[in-house]
Amino acid sequence: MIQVRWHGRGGQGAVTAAEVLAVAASKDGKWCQAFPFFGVERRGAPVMAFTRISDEYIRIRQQVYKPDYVIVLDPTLLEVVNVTDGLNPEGMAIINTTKKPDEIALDTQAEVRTIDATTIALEEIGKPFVNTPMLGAFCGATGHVSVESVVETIKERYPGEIGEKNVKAIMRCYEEVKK
Amino acid sequence: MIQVRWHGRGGQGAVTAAEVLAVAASKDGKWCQAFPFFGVERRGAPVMAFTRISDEYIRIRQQVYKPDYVIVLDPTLLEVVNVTDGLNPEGMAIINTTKKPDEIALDTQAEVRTIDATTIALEEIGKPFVNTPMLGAFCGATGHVSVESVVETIKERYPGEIGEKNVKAIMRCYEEVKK
Amino acid sequence: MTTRVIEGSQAAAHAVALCKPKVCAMYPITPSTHIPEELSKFVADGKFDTSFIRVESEFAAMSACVGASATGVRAFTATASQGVALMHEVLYAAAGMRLPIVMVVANRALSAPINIWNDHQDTIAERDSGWLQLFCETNQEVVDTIIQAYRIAEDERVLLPVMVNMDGFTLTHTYEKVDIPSQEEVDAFLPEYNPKHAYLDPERPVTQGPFAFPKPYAALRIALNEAVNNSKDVVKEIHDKYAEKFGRRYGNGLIEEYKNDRPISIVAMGSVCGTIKGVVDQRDDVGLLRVRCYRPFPKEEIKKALEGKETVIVFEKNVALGMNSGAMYSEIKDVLYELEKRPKINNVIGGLGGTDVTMQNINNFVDRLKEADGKVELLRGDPNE
Amino acid sequence: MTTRVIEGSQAAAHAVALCKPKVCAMYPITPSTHIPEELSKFVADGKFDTSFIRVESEFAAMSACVGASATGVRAFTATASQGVALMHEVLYAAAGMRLPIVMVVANRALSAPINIWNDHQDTIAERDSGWLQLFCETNQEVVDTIIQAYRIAEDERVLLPVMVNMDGFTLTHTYEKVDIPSQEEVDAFLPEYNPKHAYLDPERPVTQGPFAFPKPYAALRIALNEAVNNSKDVVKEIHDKYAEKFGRRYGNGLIEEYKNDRPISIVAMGSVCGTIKGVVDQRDDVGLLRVRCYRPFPKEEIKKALEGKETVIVFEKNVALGMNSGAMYSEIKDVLYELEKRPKINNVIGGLGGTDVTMQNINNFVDRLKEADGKVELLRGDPNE
Amino acid sequence: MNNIPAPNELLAPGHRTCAGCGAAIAIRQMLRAAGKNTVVCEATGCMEVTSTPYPETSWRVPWIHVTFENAAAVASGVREALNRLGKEDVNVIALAGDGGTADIGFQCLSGMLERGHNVLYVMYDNEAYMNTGVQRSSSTPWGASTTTSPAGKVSHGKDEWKKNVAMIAAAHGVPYVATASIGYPEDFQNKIKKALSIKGAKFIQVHCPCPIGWGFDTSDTIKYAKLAVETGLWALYEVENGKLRITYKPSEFKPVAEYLKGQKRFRHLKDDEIAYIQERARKDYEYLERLQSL
Amino acid sequence: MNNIPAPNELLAPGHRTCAGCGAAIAIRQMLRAAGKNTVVCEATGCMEVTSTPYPETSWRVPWIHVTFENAAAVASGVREALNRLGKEDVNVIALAGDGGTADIGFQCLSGMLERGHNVLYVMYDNEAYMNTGVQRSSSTPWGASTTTSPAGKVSHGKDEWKKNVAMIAAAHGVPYVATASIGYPEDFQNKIKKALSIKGAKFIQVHCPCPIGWGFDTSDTIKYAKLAVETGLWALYEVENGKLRITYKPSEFKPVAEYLKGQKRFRHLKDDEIAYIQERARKDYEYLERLQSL
Amino acid sequence: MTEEVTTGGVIYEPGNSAKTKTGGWRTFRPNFIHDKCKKCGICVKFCPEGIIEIKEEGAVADMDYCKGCGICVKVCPFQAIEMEVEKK
Amino acid sequence: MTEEVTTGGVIYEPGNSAKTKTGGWRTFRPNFIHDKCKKCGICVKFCPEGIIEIKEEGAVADMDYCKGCGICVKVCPFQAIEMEVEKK
Ligand SMILES: Cc1ncc(C[n+]2csc(CCOP(=O)(O)OP(=O)(O)O)c2C)c(N)n1
Ligand SMILES: Cc1ncc(C[n+]2csc(CCOP(=O)(O)OP(=O)(O)O)c2C)c(N)n1
Ligand code: SF4
Ligand code: SF4
Ligand code: SF4
Ligand code: SF4
Repeated sequence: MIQVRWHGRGGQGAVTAAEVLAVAASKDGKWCQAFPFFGVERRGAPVMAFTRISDEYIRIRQQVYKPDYVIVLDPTLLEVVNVTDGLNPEGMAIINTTKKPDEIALDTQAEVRTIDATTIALEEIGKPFVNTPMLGAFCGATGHVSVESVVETIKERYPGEIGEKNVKAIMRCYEEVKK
Repeated sequence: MIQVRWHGRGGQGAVTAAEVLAVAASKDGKWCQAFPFFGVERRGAPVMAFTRISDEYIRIRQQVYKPDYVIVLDPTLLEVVNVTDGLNPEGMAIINTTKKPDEIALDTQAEVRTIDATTIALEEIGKPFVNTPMLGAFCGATGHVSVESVVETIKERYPGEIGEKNVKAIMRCYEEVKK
Repeated sequence: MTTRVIEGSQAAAHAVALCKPKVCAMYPITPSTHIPEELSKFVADGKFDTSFIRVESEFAAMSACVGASATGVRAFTATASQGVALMHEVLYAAAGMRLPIVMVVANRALSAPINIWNDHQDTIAERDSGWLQLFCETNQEVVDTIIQAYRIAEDERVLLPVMVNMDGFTLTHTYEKVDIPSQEEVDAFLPEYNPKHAYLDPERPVTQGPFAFPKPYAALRIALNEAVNNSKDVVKEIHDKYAEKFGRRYGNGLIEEYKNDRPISIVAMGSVCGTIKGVVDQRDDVGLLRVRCYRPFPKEEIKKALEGKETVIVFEKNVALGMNSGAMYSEIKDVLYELEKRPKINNVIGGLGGTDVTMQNINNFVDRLKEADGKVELLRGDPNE
Repeated sequence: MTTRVIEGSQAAAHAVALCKPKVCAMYPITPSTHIPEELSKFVADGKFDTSFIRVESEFAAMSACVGASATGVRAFTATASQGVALMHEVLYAAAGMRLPIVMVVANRALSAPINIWNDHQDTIAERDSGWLQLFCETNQEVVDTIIQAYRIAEDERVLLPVMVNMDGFTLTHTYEKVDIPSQEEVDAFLPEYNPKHAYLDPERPVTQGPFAFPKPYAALRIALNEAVNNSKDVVKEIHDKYAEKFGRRYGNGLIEEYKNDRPISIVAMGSVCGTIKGVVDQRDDVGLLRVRCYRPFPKEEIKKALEGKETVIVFEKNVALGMNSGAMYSEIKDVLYELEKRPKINNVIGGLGGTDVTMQNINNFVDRLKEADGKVELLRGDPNE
Repeated sequence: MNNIPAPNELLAPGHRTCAGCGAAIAIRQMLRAAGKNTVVCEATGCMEVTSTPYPETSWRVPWIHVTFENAAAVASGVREALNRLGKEDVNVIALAGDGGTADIGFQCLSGMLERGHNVLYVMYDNEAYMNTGVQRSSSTPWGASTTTSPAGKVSHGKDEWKKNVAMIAAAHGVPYVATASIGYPEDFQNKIKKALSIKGAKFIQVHCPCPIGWGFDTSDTIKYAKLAVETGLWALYEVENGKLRITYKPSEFKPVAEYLKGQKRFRHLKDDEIAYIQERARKDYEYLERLQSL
Repeated sequence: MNNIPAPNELLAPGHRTCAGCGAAIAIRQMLRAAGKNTVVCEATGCMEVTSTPYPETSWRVPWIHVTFENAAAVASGVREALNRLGKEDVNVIALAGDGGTADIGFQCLSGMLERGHNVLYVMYDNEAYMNTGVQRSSSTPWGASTTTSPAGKVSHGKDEWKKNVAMIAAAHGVPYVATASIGYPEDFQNKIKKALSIKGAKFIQVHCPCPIGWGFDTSDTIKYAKLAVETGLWALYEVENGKLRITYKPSEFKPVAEYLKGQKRFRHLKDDEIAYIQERARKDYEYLERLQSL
Repeated sequence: MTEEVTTGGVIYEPGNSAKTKTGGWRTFRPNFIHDKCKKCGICVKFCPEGIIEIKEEGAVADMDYCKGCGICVKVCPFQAIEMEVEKK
Repeated sequence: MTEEVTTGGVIYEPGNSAKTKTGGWRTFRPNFIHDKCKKCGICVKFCPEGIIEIKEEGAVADMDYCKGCGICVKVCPFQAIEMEVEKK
């Protein structure tokens, strides 16, 4: 079982991303769970969401304390939240930022990858919606979920042009994160 | 312990009579309890109330099924209520009516006494309030409670002229019932 | 002190007035109504100086009591049945906010169908709420318990609301001799309420009733649980102090044993205990354990009182639907579970919706159940049943 | 049948729509709100044909459900916490009137302090009400249980309202795979509601919810008690029928045993059972007894499942204040009281106000308590506690 | 001869109301106007307790009672269910006393009015909680002595003016609101019929004296009903789609003292208090007439 | 420099309202006018949840919360207790959102108004249940899409017109009722001060846009507050002892479309629906002016 | 009073309260003087029990239920009803 | 978060939410251009956080708390505030 933690701000779609990842994993034939950190956060406040993915049926319901992956949608969060808290040293942090991994000294032994998803989103979607692009980054960086399933899920959910634009952003992140 | 059951109609003051009897008994140095039959009766409907009097502390709280005395405030009740139900054969029924005991065939082995309390009340009080006069009848017929205590209680409760009138009615019933 | 032959509701009203609550918020409901009526008379005649709020519902009554108590004054209400039920949400809040409100409940059955007579379903349904619950047997006890209740509630080891339970009609509408203490006596026993933890005052702006995240919530519930547990000793202690001053005791304040040295013990609450005592006086095989303090449940005391019994019969006036028994039956079994030698234990549910419970009934069920174990009976209300 | 990765609330909403209640009266409250929201979407898009009453409170929600059910149609509502509490009075009335309403409760802690997360205090407080209570472990079970609930409720041997309990957030806000049956499948399983006992119709004027004197009141309560008892077999039977048709079972419908052949048994309800199963899979000394049907309490089944255990640990998410334990702890002790050889029994109260219950927590308390007897612990919500 | 007692009545005899009960008259008049194609949802109160002592009922129309405070919410559910069953033509009447309406049931009423269910709410106004023994409700008139607002050494009875439930209901913007009195059965029954002919939420407040609670002889129920109107203390009007119309105005107002004097609940009032009531009654009626002219 | 952040504010910063929250502005403006000699009794809702995450509080005045529906009843108890303690001069403000006022708290409000406690009730009207995620309240405007009245294939959003809570409060006959808007702080604050200077039960309904629930940019909160008034959809008035006075009337009304268009909750509305709103707004304002002339 | 009860306490017999003869509550009884009766029906409207019918001979009350309130006496415009003490 | 709790959850420290710096929520920040500021105080009235003060140099916001809603920018009649992307 792998456990993913999403960091975003209220309104940025971290919960949706966690959910889409679960749906996509399910399309890959896996079992999955996705849930928010159950807060009372308002628009703008830091929020978290989680995805669990496994080949086996997932019974447990506890919260995620030791994520294998951490995905950060908003670079400004790095200053207010300890995003690598509990992160599996064998795991990975994937950060949306213009900076290089070594420019953002994170307190973790895990690998850190960065990607400028905001720019990609602005270019492809026309708006700074980074939650779906970061799904591409996760697929590219980890291979735990196929990008095809993510794309399929996004197309089902946002049919038409808006979906296509998202898919483009996802694919760009998917490719770019590998570099 | 003696148990008294009062029959009247909603609004005729059976509950008050039961209570005054308890207060008077207490003045005689006895223990007492008085309570209504806990109904939802409306004005005009037949109602019941009870008094328990004893030399000992009264613990029990059950209803009265086998009264030693039954007091009926309104003769018209005889047709709609079985007023002697459960009456102790050694006990007594005291009925406010113009009739003689043998004119009102009651289904009981207990003694039956009658008294025209309505006329006495109209003459002494000026209104057909029979509940207090019947207290006098009870004292006169049974001697379980002293008429002095009843009189004292009534005077405390209705100071002034109205109390005096009531006392007169009580005393007349007290005397007359003995005959 | 004066002795009067007085209705239970009137006796309760006198006791309340002696405690001088500054705010009374009440709504009429049978059979508790004579209490606000009597208090209204006191107020109308200038004999009782309180803010009497004639609220639009029991929900509002309890809410206004919470507001008043949170402002630092003594608050009172009385209700019954549907009124208790309508307060449900606020009852939990009042306990969680640790407000020492006192409420008299004239216990009555719950709808449906609607019925105005006595049983204990209304407050049994609130047994988890954090309110202390004291059940009275007589109107004298009602008076004494109301006065004790404020002192218990306001004790700094407690700071919890207290329900004084009196049986609807059987006590509220029954006239009997009651000693009413004097104002001076009560003043000496019950000092003014002077809260430290919670009062609304612009001179010291506090926040009451905040939002709590999981961990502080759990911590507050744990603290509440402890306060309820601790209150047991306080109930006992204040009962003792009261007994010293006023000369009346009800067992040890938590439970009362009446000839409970017999092989069979009936466990019961409220006014029916009087009738049970009548039966106990008649026979020599059965004694009574009266639970006066139902919340907190005096587990150790009950265990001790029932240890070594052959048979225990729990008589109660409620049904825990889905358990096919009364609520206290499970609780007594819980308490006795740890005993090496468990008594046989049976349950009789009676007095539902005001059905009468007679000495005959009690004699009969004792005879039926003295050899039985694990039996549950529901009485239909026939006096000879 | 379609399989979807879906939020628990959405899954519940789908199941409800499949049951075609004609009246839905709902009021928003976290964490149940997504259910009315999802149903509102169905209605706005013409996909669900119901009268959706956007009531002014949960009190009104349950009242409108009572009105609708008494008129002879299927009624639905969903709520949580303070919403359940505000319904309290009407819940008792609905059961007493024998109306087969189905309600989903997204279990949540009760105020004060206010807290929006999961525990079971809200519905535990309604355990005497006459409502059946089914606790779900997964969102799949929620779907299956809602569909079963209407059939149970409407069964002529039952005619009682049913609560389907799902843990707030832990289930309501969690996305996972769920099989949603087709309309045809559900239609075949759940016939239209066609009441004989109670419907308001000028063609056959009946009186519902009358006033009852003591004896008929007692008789009606006794009948109600019997109906609740009888419903146990119906819950089981309908669970079996559903399993036959849809291929999914939850133990025997009343309790589920998971590797419960070990010396220690944890007794618990709701979604935490998933995490407990995780622990059970890791060690070999402990098994799980999950109570699915909490009301009626399946006493015989539980007794059988726990007979011969060395140690029983009752884990629960509520505090019965004044008992210094959870409510189910006493109930399990009640059930085991009759056993010749009683297991040691302990109580862990955890998950209050949404504090997380981790595998670590469970391992720890099993280790702490396996030799203990009569211990009660309250967890503070530390993941390593 | 017919074996059914009072065969034309939808409220059968044998009910346990007090002799001379005004509320019983109100319900009879109401049912006559509504007819048998009607479901009644009633709140707890005198009329409920006295009409359904299980296993007896006085109701010859389908009837339901749940709690004291939820008649309007129950009626909302009944209405919607009937509609779903294709019984849109059945009348649904929610029925409660002044306590069940103006106080404890007020929120359910307000919600029902706001949502606009096709329900007629009838408030029978006997101006106190009678069932529990004459306690003050918000609809009790100023100065009336009740068991919770007793006249006493430092009290002159109720402190607040009678709550204006009909105008509050009208402020909800429902299509039809009216006041009525059992002393004017035609007026009342016309209003019931009109209300039932209009779709949406409707409200009628009918004034019905109570001999027990008000303290007058059982034979004077109608006398006091009429006096309330003739003194201008109780105005008969309707508000249709926001437009107010006084349906009956006495040609000349009698002094309020005529209404007050025979009633025990008012007998403690002093002259200046009666004058206060007189003055307020005059002003309120004038205001009503100004609203009518709007 | 002062170490206390925002020392003149009675609502301290650090509260967790959304960026651009109109209700937070309302409370700040209210507290400025009321001053620190004030106790606030608040209902559950956005403002309560965001301002008191234990062990933190944003309140610098004494504050209490009990349940969602009982702010007015709690305030009644607080008021009476303060009076008994000789603190008659302390202001008591009951505070709730539109849901906590117009729906679930309506009965407690009505009871408090009827009894006439010396309390000011402030309803901050963000026109939906925001705390639970934008569900319809009775104060939601006609046609607005919310999560429980979503626009959809067969739905145009909310079916009922906005409940007129201020006029319903006025029908209770209390000495002071007013409407206000955060876009007009002087008007609002004058009303708060006036209300607090009058003894008895008072009611003020203040309109405060919610960027999240209504769907507009966080910076436009005041723009929409003003547009509501400028289009005549939200009228500013007061009712003092029954006498209504419009306190601010725009010299010319803007078309309602200007108000509706930028908001997500209205974006599904078709032209005829907008025309319906326009017409109704015009009529309602006219009626108000007629009442003013009464 | 029977202890057999219906499910949920539903009462299926509309108007069966007519079993209970409230006439027993009466202490006074109305005497309808048919000579004076104009059959105007006014008393019918105001009787709380709903038990006055206009028959050929004039207004008639079902004395099984009449509680003797006296309203009919007061409302009759033609003094066609008089109150008498119930003679039993 | 501490587990020591006060009796009944009472909070005794008025306004202690100021411990929580909501400035971290911001993605845009208002830039107060003091040259243009007329100290009219309008922004003060409309800031939801209550953190704008008029100082000698002009209006100043406490950026520890500013959530960056942008209301002040829109209400300033003198364009004395501008919105910028938060640079971190
Ligand atoms: C929640 C609740 N509170 C109180 C009661 C008690 N109660 C029943 S009826 C009633 C008075 C009814 O008054 P009203 O509505 O004016 O009707 P009336 O009795 O005058 O006909 C009261 C207080 C109750 N049944 N339920
Ligand atoms: C009895 C009860 N029902 C429902 C809720 C859930 N709830 C809390 S706040 C809220 C919405 C509040 O809406 P409103 O009063 O308009 O204030 P806002 O959140 O918009 O500020 C709801 C539905 C509750 N706390 N208690
Ligand atoms: S949802 Fe609206 S009202 Fe609530 S905090 Fe956010 S902006 Fe304010
Ligand atoms: S009111 Fe008089 S005249 Fe008219 S029908 Fe009745 S008895 Fe006859
Ligand atoms: S006396 Fe009363 S009950 Fe009898 S007929 Fe006349 S009006 Fe009817
Ligand atoms: S609104 Fe503009 S000019 Fe006025 S004080 Fe604020 S920044 Fe300065």
